[in-house]
Amino acid sequence: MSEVQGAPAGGVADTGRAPAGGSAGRRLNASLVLGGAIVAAVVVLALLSYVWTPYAPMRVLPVEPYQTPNAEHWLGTDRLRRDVLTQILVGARTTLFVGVVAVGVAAVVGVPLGILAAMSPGWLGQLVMRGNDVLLAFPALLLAIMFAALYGGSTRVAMIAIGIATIPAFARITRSGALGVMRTEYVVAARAAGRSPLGIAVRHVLPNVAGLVIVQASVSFAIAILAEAALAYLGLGTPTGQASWGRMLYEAQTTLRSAPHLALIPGAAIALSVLGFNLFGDGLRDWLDPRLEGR
Amino acid sequence: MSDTAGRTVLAVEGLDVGAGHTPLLHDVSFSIARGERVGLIGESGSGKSLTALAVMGLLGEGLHARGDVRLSGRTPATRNLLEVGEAEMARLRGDAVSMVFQEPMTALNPTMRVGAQVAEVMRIHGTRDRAGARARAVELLDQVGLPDVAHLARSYPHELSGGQRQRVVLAIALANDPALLICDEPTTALDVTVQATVLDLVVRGVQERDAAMLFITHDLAVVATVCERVLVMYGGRVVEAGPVEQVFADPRHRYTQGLIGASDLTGEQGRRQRAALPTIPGTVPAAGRFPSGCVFRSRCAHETAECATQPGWTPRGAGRVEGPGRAPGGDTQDEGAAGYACFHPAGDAA
Amino acid sequence: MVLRLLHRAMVFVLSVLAASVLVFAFMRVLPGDPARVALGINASDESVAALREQFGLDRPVVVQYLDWMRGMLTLDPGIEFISKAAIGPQIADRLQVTLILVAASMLLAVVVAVPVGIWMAVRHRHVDGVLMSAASQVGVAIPAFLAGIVLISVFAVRLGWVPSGGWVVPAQDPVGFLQRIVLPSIALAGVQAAVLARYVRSAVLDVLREDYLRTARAKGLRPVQALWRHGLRNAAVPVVTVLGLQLATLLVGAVVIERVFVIPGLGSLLLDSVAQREILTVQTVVMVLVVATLLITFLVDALYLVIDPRLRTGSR
Amino acid sequence: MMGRMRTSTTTRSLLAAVAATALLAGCNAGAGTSPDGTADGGGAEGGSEAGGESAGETGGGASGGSDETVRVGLVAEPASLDFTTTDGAAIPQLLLDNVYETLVTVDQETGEIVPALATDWEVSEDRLTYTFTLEEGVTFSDGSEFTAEDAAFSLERVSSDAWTVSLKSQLDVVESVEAVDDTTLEVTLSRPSNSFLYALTTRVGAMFDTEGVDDLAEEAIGTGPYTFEAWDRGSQITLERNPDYHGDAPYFATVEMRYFQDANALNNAMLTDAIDVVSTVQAPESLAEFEGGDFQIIEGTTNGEVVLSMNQQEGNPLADPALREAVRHAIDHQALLDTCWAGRGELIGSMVPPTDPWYEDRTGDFPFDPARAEELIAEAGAEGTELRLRIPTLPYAVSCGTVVESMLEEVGLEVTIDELEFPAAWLETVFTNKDFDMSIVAHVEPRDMANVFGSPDYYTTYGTEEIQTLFEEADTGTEEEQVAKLQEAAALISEDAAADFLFLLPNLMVADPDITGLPTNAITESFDLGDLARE
Repeated sequence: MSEVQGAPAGGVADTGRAPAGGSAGRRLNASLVLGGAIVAAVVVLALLSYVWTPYAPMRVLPVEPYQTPNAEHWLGTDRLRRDVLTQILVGARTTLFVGVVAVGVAAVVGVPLGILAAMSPGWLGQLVMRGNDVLLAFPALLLAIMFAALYGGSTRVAMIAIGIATIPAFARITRSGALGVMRTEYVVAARAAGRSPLGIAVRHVLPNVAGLVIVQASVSFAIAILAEAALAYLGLGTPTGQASWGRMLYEAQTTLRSAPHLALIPGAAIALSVLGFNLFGDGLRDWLDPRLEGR
Repeated sequence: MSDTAGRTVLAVEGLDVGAGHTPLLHDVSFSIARGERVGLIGESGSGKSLTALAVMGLLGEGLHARGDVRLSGRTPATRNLLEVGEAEMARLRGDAVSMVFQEPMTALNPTMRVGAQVAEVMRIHGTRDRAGARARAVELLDQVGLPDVAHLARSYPHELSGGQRQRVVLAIALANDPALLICDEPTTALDVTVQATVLDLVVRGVQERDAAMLFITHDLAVVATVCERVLVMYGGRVVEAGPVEQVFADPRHRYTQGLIGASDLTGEQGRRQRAALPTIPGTVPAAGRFPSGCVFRSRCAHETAECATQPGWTPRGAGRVEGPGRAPGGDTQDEGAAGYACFHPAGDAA
Repeated sequence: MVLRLLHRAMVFVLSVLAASVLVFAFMRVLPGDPARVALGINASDESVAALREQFGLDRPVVVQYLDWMRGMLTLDPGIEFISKAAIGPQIADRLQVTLILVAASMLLAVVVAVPVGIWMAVRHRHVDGVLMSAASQVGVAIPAFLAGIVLISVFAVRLGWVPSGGWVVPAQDPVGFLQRIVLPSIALAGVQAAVLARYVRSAVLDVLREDYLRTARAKGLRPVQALWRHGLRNAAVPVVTVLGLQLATLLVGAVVIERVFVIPGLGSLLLDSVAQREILTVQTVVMVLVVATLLITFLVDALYLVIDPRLRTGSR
Repeated sequence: MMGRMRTSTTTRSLLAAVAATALLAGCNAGAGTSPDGTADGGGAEGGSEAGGESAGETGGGASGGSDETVRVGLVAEPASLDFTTTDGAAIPQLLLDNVYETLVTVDQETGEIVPALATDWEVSEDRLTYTFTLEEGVTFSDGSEFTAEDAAFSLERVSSDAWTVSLKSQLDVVESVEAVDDTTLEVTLSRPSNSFLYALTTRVGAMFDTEGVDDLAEEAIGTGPYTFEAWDRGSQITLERNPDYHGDAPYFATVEMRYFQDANALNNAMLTDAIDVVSTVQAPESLAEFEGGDFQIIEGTTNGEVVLSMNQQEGNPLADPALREAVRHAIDHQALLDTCWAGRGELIGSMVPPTDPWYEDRTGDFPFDPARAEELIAEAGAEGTELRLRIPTLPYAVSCGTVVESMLEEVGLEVTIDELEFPAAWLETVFTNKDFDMSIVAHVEPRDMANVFGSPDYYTTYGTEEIQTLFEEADTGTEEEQVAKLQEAAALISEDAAADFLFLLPNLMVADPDITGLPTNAITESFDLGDLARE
């Protein structure tokens, strides 16, 4: 009989739904593949820039400015006679740096807070979540503006600000995931067996919320890239002399009509990488969907 | 059709359902007469619910059905429901045919008062005006045995227990006095204590309306109490059909035999010991992964080379049919269309 | 329900208080002396100190904090150090501009995103749905200021249909106002609509899978009717959350668009005040934004109660 | 010489005040803009013309008095209307000569000091007493009459605590001010000063009403051709024609000063005809958009020396003069100007703009010579020295900083750029705390060499005793001595490599072709609107 009982509404045929992915679930989807490819491409560009760039990074060259793509300069040269391809390559580092710092700060603080909140039902959990709510009241850009005023405009400072503003997102998603895990029988059993809370957190909770966190990280990564561009536009982001796609875009706007490629190239790079991370996140979510259902 | 057509409410013939190139239902045929209660049993993934949804025209996107489904409710069955289009189907659903689903906890709109949800089905089909529908809704809620209905009608689903919610669903299903009621495991999700009450309400509701009922379940005991006739499905096919007593007492198909062996129809006494019961070995394959020929052969102890071909329909009591036979087809219109599709039927002197 | 609202209101007030302390403390550690900025290069230390005194910056921080809080509660946070302009009316003016801009963008975003999102969900297996979904992904990825710059370049500079920026008060010059709000709203709404549409899509996809929608269809509702009568209200809960978050983000996020389109909104006041080290203005603007954000959160919570009866009793 | 550009190899030049369409045809982008055929002689000639409000005014300029409005686009909105307590160029740019007037003013074309509210002045034999004869019948916009009493009040007020900005020190030399009668003002100095009269042309010489200084931050009461009308914070300030103006009524009834936060928005506004004049083009690379005849481009000169300052305080790498010299040799100034400011502007070798009488071409002191630079660095043992280039967030600094970084790295120095928010963060870090190795900022105040290089405590950290003596001698000596001593000072600053002078900011304006009366040069603190007209 146990066989017959089965899982309620588990079978595809039983629910009348099309077998998209099927109950096997973990099938690679287009978003995941495409997003993963773009993300990988950004990483490859960044790594490549450490071993090879067409010209010295950010160097003003004795050449004509505003060149359109040609054999010498594959993506042309900018107003300050710098090679655009070189900047795009080195800029990929900044893009990754931006995301890693912002997501890193948010995840390193947010995930433990979320787990703490989930595992401490009493005042501690309440306090964490209320603090979270207060932090949530400071939008990312506001924090970034305030931080830039405090510590000066730099990529790192801006991204730490974005990261701090993103903490609540990670704390929330971790908490909700962790709450689910805490209700599972094996965690209840582990607690009954007297396992230490830390042990439970590391052994059971963390691995189970990892998927959620990775999806959130991917989405936050994309948001951080956009935020960097916006801050560069406000003059609060990456300073001159450092390659950044946002900065390139900002610098190109005064010649948007006379040299549109200088805006289009970094603009496309930003849009593509944001798209890549978003797709990757979406794809990952779909891929993990069987576990995420009901959250 | 046959002489019984006058009393036939639902006639399904050669129903095929597939998703893309994956076949999910094969050649399903059966009929239900007015006042008749037919059980549809089988494991999860055997195609029971899919059959019901195909009849309701509620197949999910990406699923397509072929075959012939006819319903004679208020109007005679002149058209194949698979071809009439959404607008016409919508007119039939909730009116001539209605359905009770398995999961009462989620079957009701959480943001709408239950009375309104009951009344809505009458408003949709224009059977009553606004006030009339509201009054009738309260009446119906009362009929399905809910307490303090005036107050309860103004409640939201989350304020009700599972059993109460399923009663509401039943009230919705019965509101327009359907000719056919489809119940998809209506009591599976309920506490054992309320199962019997709800079942009773279902049967009473159907009987009062002299309606036909298709009752999907995997609980053979329920079928035994509720239904007169039973269809056994496996792998998207009807593998055996017949009067309940006959099929249960003397199952022919090896799958039916396994099912009955795995359950215990001796009642509560037996249920407690179900861990000791024999089970059908193996698991139900994923959709589209059933073997060719006899769909059950991958789990059947009696499999022979012959089983690689599709067994034909053998009317009960008739001799063994050789070779890939025709599906029961119109024969099932006949009340006596009891039979099975197996080369090595149980109870035969094999 | 009332209890729950009261509880939320209390959380709101406490959050505002906590935020005000944070903001105030933050402003005290901000380098760059407002007096020094006002006096410029060459100013002597004595004159800077004198001006600090005049600005009231030499008083104990607790006194400054309480003074500021009192000012905000009486809706008169004082006057600016340098311009001597009253802060309250200035913020009110700027807030009005930003609110109009944000409201227009939000409206535009909702009007576009909700039908598009529903369409994407309903047609998610069809080519058009997938294409729209892909387009929305691309829309999310385009920086708003780039969209703004390109819009100006095309519609203002090249085609000359609308002004490239600026602001007029709607009551004074309705036509001029409309001309000037079109591009910034589109630029601002573009990304929001793309984001929102994706949330609507996923919310609707979720309700499309809900059993009660199947129940509704079993009652005889056609798919669109079922979605309309039973689905949307339920899909609204997650969408309202996102809307609230977006609204809060937009209040500050509009600063970029305000910069692109030369709109004198709250964001540009914030940037200018930060540059001038008008500490009092900065912290008041930040508080206004923070309170607005918390208020939106509170209202969203309240709205949940209206939308979803399950939350009213708290038992889910 | 005034207003002549480095690039004035052009065949034709544009006289802003006579912007006839016929001339426009011959105007091209790099147009040098010396007054057509007249002002070549420079100072001496201009001085004799003293009489009108401005020598640049000819023909149909400020005669009419239409009811038209002109919309002028600017960057950097003022924070307040009060330049007595608030620093920054935006306030005098708006108010000086337009709302507030001074006793004497500078002719934008010639650089000469010419009469304004004072019709005439006499300097005593010992050069300690200045007697000004004031114009009669001048009223303030609040109706009260302008008298010597107001003038005395205004000048005395500078020395009082009411003025807090550092520029007030320019009048430290004033010993006493006396209103002899309604139209005669006598100013006595404590020592002879050549800079005193010039100082009176700047904001410290602004004439206030004795009754009109209560709310300077939000109200401006003066005698000028325009009155302050309204301030729409964050977007524009409106000036109205002063109906009782004592001089020729200005052409435009209303002037809207529209403020933009960045160059691109300003350009877009001009391209879409939302404004009539771009007062300062912040992104010279975008000028191409205005070429082609639909706009007039005015290119002149300013007082804005873009200074690459070098922190030479003890213990800093650049305390070594050899390293500073290497920096000066390492920079290809022409290439830098071409790259970061689209070739607009003028090369200078020291802290003197060509419009000052003591200008000498010092661009040859440290010619571009990377080999020599590397040699100097090697001698100093400073290969790979790390230098922090901490620049303010201003367009020219940001653009040129990148180029400077590149050029210095070519000769083996390690340069890191920090962008500091201007003004607050830059003032704090660079200016006050001197926590930098190099910085880039344009010093736009007129005749500010002594201010910038006269004190070791100033952020330029130069101010040697030798230079201080020179400045003092220049100020107290005769006019000839002043020129000689300041030439000497400029030479010394250059030779000591006290700083590097990247270039002189150009005065770049774009305007509708029919706008006349725009000053070619921007060598004063004001943006004179009185002469603007539309043909």
